[in-house]
Formats: sequence, structure tokens, C-alpha cells
Amino acid sequence: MDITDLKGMLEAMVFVSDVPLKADRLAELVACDRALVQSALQELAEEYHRRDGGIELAEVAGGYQFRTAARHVEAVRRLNRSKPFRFSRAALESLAIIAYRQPVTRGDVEYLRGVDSGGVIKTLLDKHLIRILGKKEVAGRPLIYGTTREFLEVFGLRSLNDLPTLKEFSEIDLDQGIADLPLPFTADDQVAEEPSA
Amino acid sequence: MDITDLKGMLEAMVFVSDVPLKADRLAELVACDRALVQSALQELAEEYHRRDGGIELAEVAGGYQFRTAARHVEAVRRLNRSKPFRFSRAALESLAIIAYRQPVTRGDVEYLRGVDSGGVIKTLLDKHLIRILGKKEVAGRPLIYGTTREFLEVFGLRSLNDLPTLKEFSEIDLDQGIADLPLPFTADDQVAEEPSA
Amino acid sequence: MNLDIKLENFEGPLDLLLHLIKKNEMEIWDIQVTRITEQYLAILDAMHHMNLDVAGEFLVMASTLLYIKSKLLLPPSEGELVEEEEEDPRAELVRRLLEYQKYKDAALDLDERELLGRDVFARKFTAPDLAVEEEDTGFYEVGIYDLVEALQDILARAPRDVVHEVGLEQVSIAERINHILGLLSRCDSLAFSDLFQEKPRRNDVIATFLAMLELVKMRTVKLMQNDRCGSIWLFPITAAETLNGSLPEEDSLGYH
Repeated sequence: MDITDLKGMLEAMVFVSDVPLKADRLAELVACDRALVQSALQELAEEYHRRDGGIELAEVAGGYQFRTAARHVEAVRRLNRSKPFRFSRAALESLAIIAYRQPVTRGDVEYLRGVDSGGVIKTLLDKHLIRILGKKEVAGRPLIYGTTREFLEVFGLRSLNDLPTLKEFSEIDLDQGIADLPLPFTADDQVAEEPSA
Repeated sequence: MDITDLKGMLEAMVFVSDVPLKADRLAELVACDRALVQSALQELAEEYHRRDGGIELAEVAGGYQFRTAARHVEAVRRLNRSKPFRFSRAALESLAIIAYRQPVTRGDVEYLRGVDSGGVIKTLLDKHLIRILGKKEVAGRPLIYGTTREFLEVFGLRSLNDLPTLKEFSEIDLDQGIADLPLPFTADDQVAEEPSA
Repeated sequence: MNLDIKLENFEGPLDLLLHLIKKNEMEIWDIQVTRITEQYLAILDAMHHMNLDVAGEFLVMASTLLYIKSKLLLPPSEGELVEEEEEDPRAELVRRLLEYQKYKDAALDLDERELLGRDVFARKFTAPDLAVEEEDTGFYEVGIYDLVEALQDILARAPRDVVHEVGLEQVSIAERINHILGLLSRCDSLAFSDLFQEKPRRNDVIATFLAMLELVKMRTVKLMQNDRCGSIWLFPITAAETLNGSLPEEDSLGYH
């Protein structure tokens, strides 16, 4: 199979998929070397980017997905008759804490935000942006939360490593370093993992 | 608006639409002359055709729609066949009811979900996640269902006793205990056991 | 200083404190506790005079501030002098503020990204020629907690008192069936949410829901969903004209 043919094949598959497709999975499906598939996908993504048209081949949640270009958002909204949605600050703050600090309990989120966050955690669960990872092996066995694949998809992140680094305040010289995170429990306490499927 | 911008806009709109879009409708949405829109769409279609990649801008049913190129049909089929079984919301809900309230009838499941669940129960049976336990000794002698060993395997449970109780989830805003499930019949109605296979 | 501040504009006491610190051009790690405490309490006081509820968290912070202030004012006791380098009473608060600031900034960063469904869009549907029977190829990873979540959803909307309520309010299900069929005769599909008025009464919702179930049972409509959490759509199974002619009798439905 020549590279043009491979690219066409990959393009067709990514196009029809309703979820981002991983290079691994595509390599298996086309029975090709993973590195070759990966570079073909990269080339495709670059072509679309250079072309600067209505769609882009985005790298999200560990896979590839066609998406509309951000600058045409108005046209797409007009077509779908949709209003732009907004995340509340409470939702974004809680999501940021969960994303950067996972696995975390509701107590951790509330300690860091300084306010009750039960309602907002429920909403994030309902929207499948976070999920229950299991229970923490401490008194009361509180649930622990982490982000989902949908979170990566919605926020256009390749993986959790893609999250921008938190702005640290290293210049400060407190008696105790900021690195001593003021959580009620530390993150590496033993955790009751959910049995994986 | 210049033609490149118009083309990008049209491309984005045709891309996200699940039905072919007519030039008339698109012209209205972008508030542009219909002839201009028509020629921009033609140009786009030609570009994709010349490019000879994985997708084409096809003229169908009087409108425009992106489709995979015919020669990649095999790859697309392969992708689709390899799709793992996705638990639909309906499947998860029905399975949850059956797991927690077994033995239950289809009527119980439908009463709780508020929608016909025949199809979903059939799917769960086909996937060996539930099985028929017997018939209920009530009018109509409806079949009663329970979960299988495969169910335990898929969900990583040692036994049904490992199912988390809803009480443990009380922190996510749940004021109803599982015992309060509003079933039309109680679970301890007499049950005619089917001789096990 | 202008104290025209609305508490509801702040996510919580930490947010309000950060605002005051910024407004006073202080550094977080060098808070002038007396000044900040005064201003903080003045805002709470103003809220109180306007008969506004002040959430408990704001009051807890007020007492924390007062405690820190008192610690700073009191001369250290002899016992404490023995321990060298006692921690600054502000340290814990400073750490919390810095930590909160960090996630507040991260939240803004998240919001500035190109969000799927807000700024960019993907195709979220299966091409019609691909909607073929799926083969037995294994399962997506689904955890037991997904199962519990599903159950919770059902519990949240379970028809626990449907039968009684309908009886009391005498809402005609046949009337609702008629209404749905009327709507369906004018289009080929209908969103479930379109069956209701802007603010439907609870009994209307129940009656409409039961009417919809009846229609499904009678095999006159089918319900479809385009993804697992998508909205429910009604599609007529037979031509709408024939449906209009055969309306069910109220009594035959068995709801009294």
C-alpha cells in the first residue's frame, strides 16, 4: 500500500468515527506499522492545518478527530440553532482541581475552594466530565473522582499531560514550602481502585 | 466576505450536518447570494475530487454532503465491525435494575425506566449479561431475569454481594435507598424456578 | 474604600479575600491582616443589613481572620517562646490562598480553550450506511460505578407516585394522545421536550409521558435517541392521517 492510499484510508475512517480514533487501533485495522500510520496521520493533520479551511484534524484524547475550525463557530451555531454554553466558575474551578489533583475526594475539592461543592460535582458527573474512580481507604471511605475521556475531548486535550503546567509560586519563601499541599489527606494515600472491566 | 472565508464556512456547516444541505439553505444561513454559494460549493467539491483522498463532497438529494470515497469502503466497514459493544444508556439502566433487583420481569424494568425495554433485554440476553431464571407465578406468567457469571466478569465483581450499595453513594446527593425502588410488585413474590441449565 | 461588593459574585471566601488583597495592592504572602479583616467584616456587615443571607463559609472565614488577628496582636506566651521559630499565624491562610489562586487561574485557562460543542464541533452521528448490526467484539470498558450512576438516574426520575397523581388531577390521557398525534401529523419527528409547554405542570408532564408510552405500546410511535445521553425523539410508525382517525377511548387505557 502506498502512502497516499494509506492516508486516504485513514482519513475515511477518522471521518466516519463519532469518537477520536487512536493510531494504535487504526494501525491494527489497516494492518500497517504503527509509526507509519502515526506519521501519515500527522501529515494529514498538517495538510488540513495549512489549507486553513472549515475543518481541522485535531489530536484529542489520545486519538484523531475531524473538527470544525474555531473561527467558523458562528456559522455552525446558526446552522444548529444552538446557543453557546457556558461553564460556571464553580464548575471550572472544581474541574481544574479534579483534573490536576486526581484522584481527589469531594472533601479535597471543598477544602481547596473553601465552599461546598457537592452540587457542582454532581453536575460534572452528570455531564460525564468526571467519574468515580473508587473509594478512598480512610475513615468514611469517601468516593474519589477523576476526569473522563470526555473531559479530554471537550477541552481538546491530547492527554492529561497536555494540561498546562500550574503557575507555581516558587519565588515565595514561606516557613513551609508550597509543595506541602494543604490537603486534608495526601494524594498518595492508599486508594480503593475500582475493579477494571 | 471573501471566497476563501465563505468556502471555509460552508465546509464547516456541511461537515457537521447529518443531512445533505441545500445551497438555498446555506445561502440563507450565510446571508450570501445563492449563485455565489453554489459556485463556492462546486469549487470545494472539485478540490476534494482532485485531491482524491478519503472523503468527497458529494451532491446528493439536491444538497451537499461529505461522504467517504467509495474505494475506501472496506476500511470503513472494518472499522465499524471492530467497534466494541457500547453500553447504551438504555442497556446500562436495564442492567442496573436487573442486577440490583433480580429476579425481575420485563414489566418491572419497563415500569422503572418508563419505556419499552424489550429490545434492550434481548440485547443483554444475546450478550450473555443476563439470563432467564424462570417464570413468575402471577397472571401471564412473565419471564424473570437475573444476571450471569459473564456479568460479574465484565464488571469485575467477585459476586453479587460486591455490588456497591446505593447507601455508599449517599454523598452524591441521593436520598432514596435502593429498598425504596417503586416496583409494581415486590421482589419476594413467589417465583417458579426454571430447572437450571 | 468602596465596599460596593456583591457576595454572589464571589465563588467563596477565598475568592473574596483574593479580591480584597488585590484591591489593596498587597502581596498574598504579606497580608496586612488588620486592614483586610476590617474590610471583610464591613462587607459581611453590609450584606447583613441588607437582609442578605451570608453563606456559612463566609462566616467561618471571618472567625479565622479574627483569630489570626488576635494571634498577631498578642505577645507570645512564655511556653511558645521556648519553641523556636513559631509559624506565622497567617501561613495556613496564605497557603490556601496561593493554592486557590492557582486553580482559579487554571479554571480560566480551561475556559479559554477551544471547547467541543462551544467553539468547535465534531460529527456526532453514525453515517447511515454504517448503521449495521454490530458484531460480538467485546465491550467498552464500563465500570461498576457507571452501573450505579445509571441506577441513580432511574431513581431520580422513577414514577413513584404516577398512578395516584393522575387519578387526582383528572388529566385526560386520551386528550394528550390526541395532542401528540396532532403535532406528529404536521411533522415527521418530534422532540420529547417539544411535547411540553414552557413551564408544564407536573401532572401535565406525567399525563403526556403516559400518553407517549401508550402510543409506543399501541405501536403508533417509536422513540429514538441519537446518542446515549441525547434527547428522545418521537417518530410515527404509520402514516399520521390514519392515526388521527383511530383515537383511543379514555376508558380503554386503564388509567382512572
